[in-house]
Order: sequence, then structure tokens, then C-alpha cells
Amino acid sequence: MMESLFYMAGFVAFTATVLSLSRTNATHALIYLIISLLAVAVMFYLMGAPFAAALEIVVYAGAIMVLFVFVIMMLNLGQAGEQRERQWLAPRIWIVPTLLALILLVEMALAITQISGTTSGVEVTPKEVGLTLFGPYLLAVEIASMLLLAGLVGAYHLGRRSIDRSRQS
Amino acid sequence: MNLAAMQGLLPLLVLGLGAAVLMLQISIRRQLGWSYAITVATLLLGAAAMEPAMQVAPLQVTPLLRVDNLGLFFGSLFCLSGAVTAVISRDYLRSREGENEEYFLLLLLSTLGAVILAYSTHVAALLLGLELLSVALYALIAYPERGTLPLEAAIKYLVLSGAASATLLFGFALIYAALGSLEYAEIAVQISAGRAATSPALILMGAAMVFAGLGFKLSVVPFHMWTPDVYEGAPAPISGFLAGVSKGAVFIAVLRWFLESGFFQYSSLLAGITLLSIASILVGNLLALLQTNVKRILAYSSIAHLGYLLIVLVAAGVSPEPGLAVEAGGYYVVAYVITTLAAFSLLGLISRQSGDREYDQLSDLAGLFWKQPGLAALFTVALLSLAGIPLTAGFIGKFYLISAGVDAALWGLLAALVIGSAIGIFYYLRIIYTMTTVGEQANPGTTADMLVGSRLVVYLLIFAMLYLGIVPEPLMGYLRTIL
Amino acid sequence: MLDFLWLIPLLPLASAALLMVTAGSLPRPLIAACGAGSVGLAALCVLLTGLSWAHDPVPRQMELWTWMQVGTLRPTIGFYLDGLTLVMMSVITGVGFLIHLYSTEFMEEDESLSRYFAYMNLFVAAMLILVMADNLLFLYLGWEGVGLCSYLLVGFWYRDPVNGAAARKAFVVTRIGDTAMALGLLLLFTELGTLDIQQLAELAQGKWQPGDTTIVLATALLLGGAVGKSAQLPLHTWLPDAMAGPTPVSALIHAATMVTAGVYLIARNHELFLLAPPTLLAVAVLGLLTLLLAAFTALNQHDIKRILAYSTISQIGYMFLGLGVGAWSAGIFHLVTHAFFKALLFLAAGAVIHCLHHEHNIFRMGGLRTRLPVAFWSFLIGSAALAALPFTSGFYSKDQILLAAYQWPQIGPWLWAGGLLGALLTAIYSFRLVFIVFFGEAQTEPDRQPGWRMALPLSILCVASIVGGWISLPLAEALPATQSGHPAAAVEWISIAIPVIGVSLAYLIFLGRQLDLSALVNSGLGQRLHQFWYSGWRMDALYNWLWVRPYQFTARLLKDEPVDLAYNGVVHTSVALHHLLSNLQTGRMRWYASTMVGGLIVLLAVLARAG
Amino acid sequence: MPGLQVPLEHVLMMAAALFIAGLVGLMVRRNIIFILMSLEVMLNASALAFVAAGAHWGQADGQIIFMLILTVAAAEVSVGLGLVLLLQRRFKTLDMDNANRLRD
Repeated sequence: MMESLFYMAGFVAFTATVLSLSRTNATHALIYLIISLLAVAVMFYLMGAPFAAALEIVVYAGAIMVLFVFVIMMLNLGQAGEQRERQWLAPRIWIVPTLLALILLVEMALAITQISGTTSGVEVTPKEVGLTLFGPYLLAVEIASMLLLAGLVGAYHLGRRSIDRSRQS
Repeated sequence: MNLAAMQGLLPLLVLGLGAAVLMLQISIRRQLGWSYAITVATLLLGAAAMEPAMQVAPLQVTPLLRVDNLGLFFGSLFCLSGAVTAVISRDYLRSREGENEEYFLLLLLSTLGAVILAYSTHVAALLLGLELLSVALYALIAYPERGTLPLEAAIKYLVLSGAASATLLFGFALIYAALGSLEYAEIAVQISAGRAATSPALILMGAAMVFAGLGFKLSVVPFHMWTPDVYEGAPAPISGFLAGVSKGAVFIAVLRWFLESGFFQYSSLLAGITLLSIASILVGNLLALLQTNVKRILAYSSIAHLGYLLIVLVAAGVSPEPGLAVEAGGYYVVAYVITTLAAFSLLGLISRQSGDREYDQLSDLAGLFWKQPGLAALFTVALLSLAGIPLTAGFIGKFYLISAGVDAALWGLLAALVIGSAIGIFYYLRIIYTMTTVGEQANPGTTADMLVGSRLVVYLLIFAMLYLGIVPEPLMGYLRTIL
Repeated sequence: MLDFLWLIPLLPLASAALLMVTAGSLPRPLIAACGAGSVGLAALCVLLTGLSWAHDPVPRQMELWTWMQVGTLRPTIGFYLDGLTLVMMSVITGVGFLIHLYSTEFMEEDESLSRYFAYMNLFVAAMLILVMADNLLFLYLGWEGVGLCSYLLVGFWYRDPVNGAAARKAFVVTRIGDTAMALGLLLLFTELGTLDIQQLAELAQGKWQPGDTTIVLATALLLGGAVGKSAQLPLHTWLPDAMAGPTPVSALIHAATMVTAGVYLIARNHELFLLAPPTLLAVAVLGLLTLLLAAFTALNQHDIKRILAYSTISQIGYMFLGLGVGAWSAGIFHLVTHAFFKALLFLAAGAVIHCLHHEHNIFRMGGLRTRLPVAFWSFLIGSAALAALPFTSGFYSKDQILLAAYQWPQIGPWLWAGGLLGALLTAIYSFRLVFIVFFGEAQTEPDRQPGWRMALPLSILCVASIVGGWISLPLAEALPATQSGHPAAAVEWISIAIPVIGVSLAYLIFLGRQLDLSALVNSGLGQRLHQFWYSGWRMDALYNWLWVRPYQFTARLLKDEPVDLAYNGVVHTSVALHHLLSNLQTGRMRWYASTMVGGLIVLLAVLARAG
Repeated sequence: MPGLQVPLEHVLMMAAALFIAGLVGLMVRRNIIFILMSLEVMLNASALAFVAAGAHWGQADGQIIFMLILTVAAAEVSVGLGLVLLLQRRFKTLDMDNANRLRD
């Protein structure tokens, strides 16, 4: 039962991703992507990583995707755009890259199938994660704060300009 | 975190603190002069902090970072390079309007990323250092307010670099799945314990994906396509930082990864690197051959130079005594970083009053020798060093590399190096020749208005390139003791 | 002071760097002070070095600095100090300083004063490196350095294409010798694994018997370099043309120092040459032939500087002769005295030229004895030394060489006789010069007199040209002793008599007119001989016919021919590949991403071989 | 609640499939928004692989790397979306094929 749930989640995740990336409407695509992320969160949970599952939903699906939504709203992409997107997705455009990617997938599959063993079935609790995070990984947290600062300052600088301009015009 | 660890991490602490102070300063009162001063002071202090940190080296601080001479030396090299970039940027930004304080904050954060890379002994540190370096650079590349080229360059870099990071991470995930460790030294232990024997292909594929991701940052063929576009679009000082510091830091991180995690024993990985090296040398030099945009020439030349540098990895893997190869790599990185900074500094400095566009066409350099002899001298020395002409740092670096290659009997790679260098001389000398002609085009005619800092940096860079070429032994001896 | 040996070449080098960087923006007196002062300081340092060396005259090797250490390769930069080095250093800085001082007046009005002194100082630095180097590679650096400076200074007045051509000729001809020398160095290095001069000598003695082919070949190649630099047969043709440079340059480079570098090279490596008797024989024979050939040529020239140039070639021939017959110290002794009197002659000639509106033709001079007394006395003393009249410095040194030649087994007496003939000719042509220029009727009026900065060096050199023969050089340790033994008194007397006879002949022919040779000269044979000797035995024409023409012919033949095709092929392939690759840089991000994926696929495929 | 025991290779294959899907998106799409989404998918696939590997070894490290990837994704996307806004303003399009002035 649980196993089938896991594989189902995997199937949903993959399908939703493919659908998401082949949409012409950005909002639709985003919703598929969120579904995919939720499915991945289910997989996390089932593999015994509840904390990661929660973060996947809260941060990924919740925060990052909202950023996308926000930008899409700001840009106000119309119908004409959708028409053009459809033309861009003609088979002659995607067939060669997809073949290329499939070759890569086969190569990866050949290697991945070598590994045996299963996930341990032991739950790694949020407490354990927290202890490890603020133990050996303490410096990672500090550096991550710097990383977020860089992202923040960069986004501020770039975003401010576009907003200033739009006000002027 | 005890006191010794704090002392060892002093360079990082100084940089982090400096970034915090700078941020506060910007939020209290915007003033470019102050931001500039804080940045340069922080970077110089960060470089100087190597001294106290060395007293506790070698010291492993959490599994993530190791304070040792290698990391400290290159960390301070990157700090100094960051300071050089800041000084050149100050001149470069003078004619460019807008709020430029964040520029220095981002530069500081980016340098911090580079220093972390030099210390990294763990996947998490590698990932964070790499991303801190890159994320700050995305914004820096797109920093100029006008023109579309910086924007295009930044998007290209962001997307492709993100893809490269994802590839790298996937590779590490596979290695983690096979070996159960993220720490380099631990990985080496697991490999030698035979855990790798159960799934060698998985590990190799992981390693290949990691190398592809890092190869992107090093702009190694075939992951090189972005390089000329991004260098051309970015502001010249940032291109220099990207080509010098970013590549140097990633190379040091790669070197650490290779040295400590025991991946040298996979001969097929070395074969793959050999292939990439030869391709980079030939493709890089050929692409530069008839190029007329100086930034693109330098971009292609940097591709070729990283190809030369990869010889180090192969030599260190093949040779039973990797010491010589590692020394050669260390020396080459120093020479390459300094020379690259010098070359791009010139482009930044002649474009200091150019308004929106940059003087990066070959024809823009015509007659530079007669108009701004000091800058022309800087560029000439840099180009000669890139070409590997004797009495410059580049010559010694290449010579070192060749002896490492000979030592490991890598004749194919050496042949590529010789062919590549021969092609290289053509286009480097072409630039020098152009500078001596009398140009008819409008040309950066401004002289004598450079800031004192820029002048100082120009002299220092010329001195460094010549000193390392004429008196290379002190640095060689130093590298011998620390590597 | 011995610890500060590095200061000696550094002083002129630093001055050269300063003058180059400032590129004439300094005030002119400062340029002159810098140029001459640095060499003067260097001379002072040499003096101090000599004094402290005198206390403890042991040859020593000083390693200054290891250039780099890559694996087992460890090229070092170091100096070797012994009597020979000290003598050479003294000549270079001492005579060099006098010539620099002289130049400050001679070149006073030249617009490129800074460039001039920069080159001159650079030359002095390179020459010092040449004689101080402890290994042949470092020596070779100085060797090439002086060649470069010679090129730059011969073509100093580059606006006249003739000067440029002369500079090029000097460069190309000496390059032929340099190439041979480089080959010799490579041969020695591959055979012995070092280029350190002292180690070479030791290792060579252990490895080879006298006359072994390898060492003969190696020394012959070194001799090639020496022959080129010292303008000996068959590579002597560049030196007369090199007179295109300013006269002080001719005095310093093409008379006193650089051209004797070949002599120094052979003396410095005498252990090697002693292992190769055939090469030594070649040295002696080449020296003799050169000295005779140049003497005959000098007899027929009418350009004052060309006469001196041929006399230089001839005198270096004597030095080679001395080295060849084992009179090592005598060869170096002659080098020193020659430096004095030839510098004196050139500087005096320079004074004449300077005061006579750049007149070079001796037949348009005359009667200058009273009009330019300083130049006259200088010239007289210099010519006396050159002709080896008794009690002048040239006499002692030349006498030693000739005596050693006489005692050389087998062909020794022949060499001696040839040398004597040369001495006779030397006396004739040098006093021909004196009599024509300074006696007789005045043709051109001087428009000025040399000032003190010209007169002082001339006076000092006058003294040196006379007393230079009395000093004893500290060469006993550095060079093997000459075989002693006293030849018959007659031999001595003949050596003394020959120059006197020569001077008398010159007097009779050119001044007293008692001996009228016009019939002989104007006869058909005489004319042809005159022309033949005037053109320097038609060597230039010969070389032109032998080398230049065939080379040009071949070059024309190959201009668009198969060999080029290969090179062009490489170029075309590179360009085609460039365009191919360049077209891939489309600027489209999707394409870039695809190439990355393609690269990843290939990389994985390569790695999969092991999996 | 105890976790599930699934074969590691299945999870890794799933991650690889997601990764490849993202890669295809990167190679095919011209709209910058979709390209950024592809990037997110690729990063998320790597995160999945890490969490799976962490679960395999029963360690917390996998989840921690996942959190770091999350941070990285957030930083990249925030800067990336800032660039998207500028792109729209300057080029009047989101088509990346239009932004190819930088080329040989």
C-alpha cells in the first residue's frame, strides 16, 4: 500500500513535470510544477524525511513558486504570447534535444542500476536534522546566510531598476 | 568553535564582518567613497589575516573547511585580486551613473565565496562557496544601468551556471549514494576500503557529472560556449574577476577534491580530463585566432589556459610523485590570476570614461602606445605573459607545467600545449602590434586622470608579472613548502 | 666588497633602465651625468673589488641566486671571480668610463642623447655579465646582449638607411657565429650535463683525451662564435661597416671590448681548448691569416675609421695567434694594451672628425699637427703603440706573442715570420695615417677644439698606452703559463727592428717622398692590387656571390613553392577551423545548453569504458 | 512513523528522469520563465537524489544538503527573476533567442 503510494507519487511527479515544461501558458505550467513538487514532498515523507517534506512544501512550493507567480502577474503575459509559444514547441524543435537527453538518461540508467540496496526505512527526525545542522554543519548555515544576502542584494538592485523605470514611463 | 578555530577562520570572519559593516553603511548613508574604502580595507585585511591563521594551520574546522597553507595562501591571493578588481572598478564606475554602492558589497561577497572554495573539504562547503561566488556575480555582470549586453550576459551565465550546479549536485548525490559520505577525506577512506568496488560505474558517472559542472565554471571545452559572451557583456573589471578569481578558486577547489578524495586512481577519469584538456587548448586558441573583440580574445585565451592547467590534474594522477605537478599547478594559478587581472584591468581602465560602451574592440587599442604608454606597457607585459614569453610569470608557469608533463610522460598533452602556444603567440602579438600602430579611429584619448589607486595597481601588476618571471624561485620555494 | 659584486653590472643596468623609462624627459646634463656616472661608479667598484681581491687572490665562485628549481633542473645565476675576470672588468669599466666621459661632449648636440646613453650603459652591463658569468648559459646571455647593443648602436643614426644596413649586416654575420656557439653549448651540455665553466673543465678532462672528436667539434663550434664576435676570418666583414655608428661606440664596442669577447671566450675555456689541439692550431692559423689580410687592406683605405677598423681586426688576429700558440697571458695582455691604444686612436679620430665637420677621408685632412695638438699627440702615441715601437705598451704585448709563436713547435717559425710581416705592415699603415692626417698641407680647417671632457680621457689613455706595458696582470692563477725559454738574441732584435723599419718606410713614402711608389701604384698590376685590397680582398663580393645571391635565388624559387605550401596549409587549416568553431558561437543559449549536454554524453561515454 | 523501504535505484532513476526532463526544458524552451522553471526542476531532482541517498544511509546529511539546495535555488531564482523583469523591459520580449547580440 505504502509502496504503491510511493510509486504513484513518483509517477505524478514526473508527469506533472513533463506537463509543466511543455505548457504554453506560464500559469498552468506553474501549477503543474507545484503539483510535481508536492508529489516529491510525498516521496520525501515516505522515505523517512518528514522535515525535508515539510520544507519542500513550505519553501519550494510555497515561497519560490510564489515568486514565479508574482513575476508572471507583473509581466502580464497575454494570448499572443501563448500563440507564439505553441509555434516554438513544434516537434522539429524538441526532437533532437529530447533524443540527446534520452541518450544521457540511458547512460545514467546503466550506472544507476548497478547500485543495490534500499532506503533504510529509518526515519531521520527533524530533531536529528537540527542537531546535525547546528553541529557539524554550523558553518554551512553561516555561509548560507551570506548566500541569501547576495541573492537579496542582487535581486534588490536589479528589481529596483525595473520598478523605477516603469514608474517613470 | 574554539579560539583556535576562530583564529584559523579569521580571513573568513574579516570578510563576513566587512560585508555586514558595508551593508550597514549603505543602509545608513549612501556614499560611494566610504563603500569603496570599506571594501578595499576589508579585502586587504582579509589577505593579511592569513598570517595569524597560519599559526594554527593545519586545522580542520568542522568537516566543512580546512585551514591549511594551501587554502590560506590562495585565499589571500583571491582577496588581493578582489582588492585589485575593486580599485579598477572605482575608476571604471566614475563615468557610470547610478547607485554603485551595492557593487562593492557584491564584490566582497563574491570574494568570500572564492575564499571558501579554497578552504573547502566537503561537498556542502564546495556548493555554498561556488554559489556565493556565482550568485553575487550574476548581479555584478548585470550591474550597469544602461545597455542590453550586460543583461544578456547575466541571464546566460545564470541559467547555464545553474544547470551546471545542478549537474554537479546530481553527481555528488550519486557518489553519496554509493559511498555514504560527503567529506572528501571520508570519501577517500571509503574508496580505499573497497566500498567503491560494488558500483564503480556509479562513482565514475558521479565524478564525471561533478567534473562537468566544475568544468563549466572553468570553461573547459565543451562546456565553454558561454565564456566569450559573458566576458564581453560584463563590465570589464568583473570579466577580469570572473576569468581570474572565479576560475582560480574553482581550480583550487578541483585540485583539493582530486587530491583528497582519491579520485586519481580512476584512469578513465584521467583519460576524460586529457580529452577535455586537449580540446580546450586547441579550440580555445583557434577561436581566438581572428577574433577582433579583445574581451572575446581574452575569453578564448582563458579557455586555452585552463586547458593547460588541466595537464596538472592528469600529471598529478599519472605520476607516482604528484608533488611537482601540484607545485606547477599552484604556480600556474598564481601567474594566470595575476596576468588575467592585469589584462582586464587595462580594458577597465581605458573604458573609464567611455560612457555606455566599452573600448573592447581591437581597433580601439590602435595607437595606445603613444597615447597612454603606461597602460600599453601593462597590457604588453600581460600579453607576453599569457603567450609565455621568457622573463614573464607566464613563461615560468608554462615551463613548470611542461616539466611536470615531461615528468609524467604526457606527450600528447604536451604536443597540444606546444601547438596551442604557437597559435597563441600569433594573436597575442597581433594585439601588441595594433597598439603600436597609429590609429585613425576615435580612441581613448584621456590620459593622466587615473586615480592614484589605479596607478598603483598598474605598477604593482607590472612588477608582479615581471618579478615572478625573473625571480620565480621564492614563490616556487614557498609553494614547495606548503603543497 | 666581494659581496657586492652584483652591484657592478647592476649600476649601468639600472641607469640604462632609468634612461629608457624616462625616454629623454630628463634634463640633458642629468642624462649625461647618469650615463657616465653609473659607469664611473662601476669602475670605482671594480677598483675596490681589485683591492680586496689583492689581499686574498683566490678564484671564487659566487652563486647569486637560483633562477628556479623545477624538478632536477636548477639554473643558477652566479659570478666567477679570478684574475682574468678582474682584468676584463677593469678594462670594460675603466676604458668604458673614459669613453662615456668623452661621449658627454662628443654627443652633446645629438637629439637622442638619452637613447645613446641608455644603449651604452646597457652594453656595459651586458659586457660585464659576459665576463663575470660563472656558466656558459649566463655568459651567452651577456654575449647576445652585447650583440643587441652593438646592433642598436651601429644603427644609432637610423634615419640614414646605410647605417641601418650596416647594423643589420653586423647582426646577421655575428649571428652565424652565435648559432655555432649555441650548438657548441648544447653539445657540451648533452655530453657533460652542465654549463658551469669550472665544472666543464673538470669533467672534460676526465672524459676526453686530447684530440677526441667530440671535444674538437665542441671547441670548434665555440671558436665559430668567437670568430663571429671578434671579426676574424671568415666572419670579419661586418666590422668595417659597423663604423657607421658614432665614433665613441666604435671605440668602446668595436675596438676595446666587445670584439675581444671571442678572445676572452677562448681564454676562459682554455682547459677545453687544450684538449683539442687541432682547434688551437686553427685558432693560430686563422689569427695569422686575419692579421695579414686586414693589414694589407688597412694599407689601402682612405676612411680614417675604416683604417682603424681593419687595424682592429688585425690586432685581434694577433691575440688569436697568441692564444693559438699557447701564449694565453700574452693574448690577454695584448687585449688590454690594445684596448688602451685602440680606444685612444678611435677617440682621437673622433676628435678629428668632430672638429672637422664630420670629415672621414684622410686625404682631405692634413697639417692638423698644429691645429689640433691634442688629437695629434694622442694619435702619435696611439700609433706608436699600435706599431709596437719599443717602450710602448703594444711593443711588450706583441713581442710576447711573437716570441711564443717562434717557440711553437713545427710551424712556429712560419707563424712568427707571418706575424713579423704583419707588424711591418702595421707600422707602415699606422704611420701612413699619422703622416697624411697631421703633416703636410692643411686641407680643411677645424672649426673648434676639443673641450676638457674629450681631452682628459685622451690624456689618460695616452699615459695608459705607454705605461700599460709595464703593469703585470694577475693572470698567473687563471691561465696556464707560456712555455718559457729564451730564443736567440737575433730574434729579439728583429722584433724590435721591424716596427722601426716600418715607420721609416712610411716616412720615406708618405712624408719625405724619397721613395716614390707612384709608378708602381699606377701600373696596371698595382692598380688592380690596390682595388683588390681596398675592397678588403673582395670578401664582401665573394660572400655576396657565394651566399647572398644563392640564398635570394632559393628564396625566390621557394616563394610560392612546396615548402610554403605546407606552412600555408597549416595557416589555412587553422583559419578554416577558426571559422568553423566561430560559427558555433551563435549566441543562443539553447544551443549552448545542448552542447553542454553533448559534452556530458561524450564524457560519460569515455568514462564508461572502465565501468 | 518508520520510513518506507524502496530500492535505491528506483528513486535515483526517478531523480534522473526528473533531471533529464529539466534538461530537455532547458534545451527546448525559448521563454525565459520556462527556462528558469527547468532549472528549478533540475535542482529539485538533485535534491531528491540527495534525500534518497541520505535515507539509504540513514543519515541526516542528505536532508541538510537538500536544505542548502533550497537556499541556492531561492537565491538563484530571486536574482533570475530580477533579470527577467529587466529583460522584459529592455527587449520587450521573454524570448531568449532574441537575446543573442553577444556572439562571434
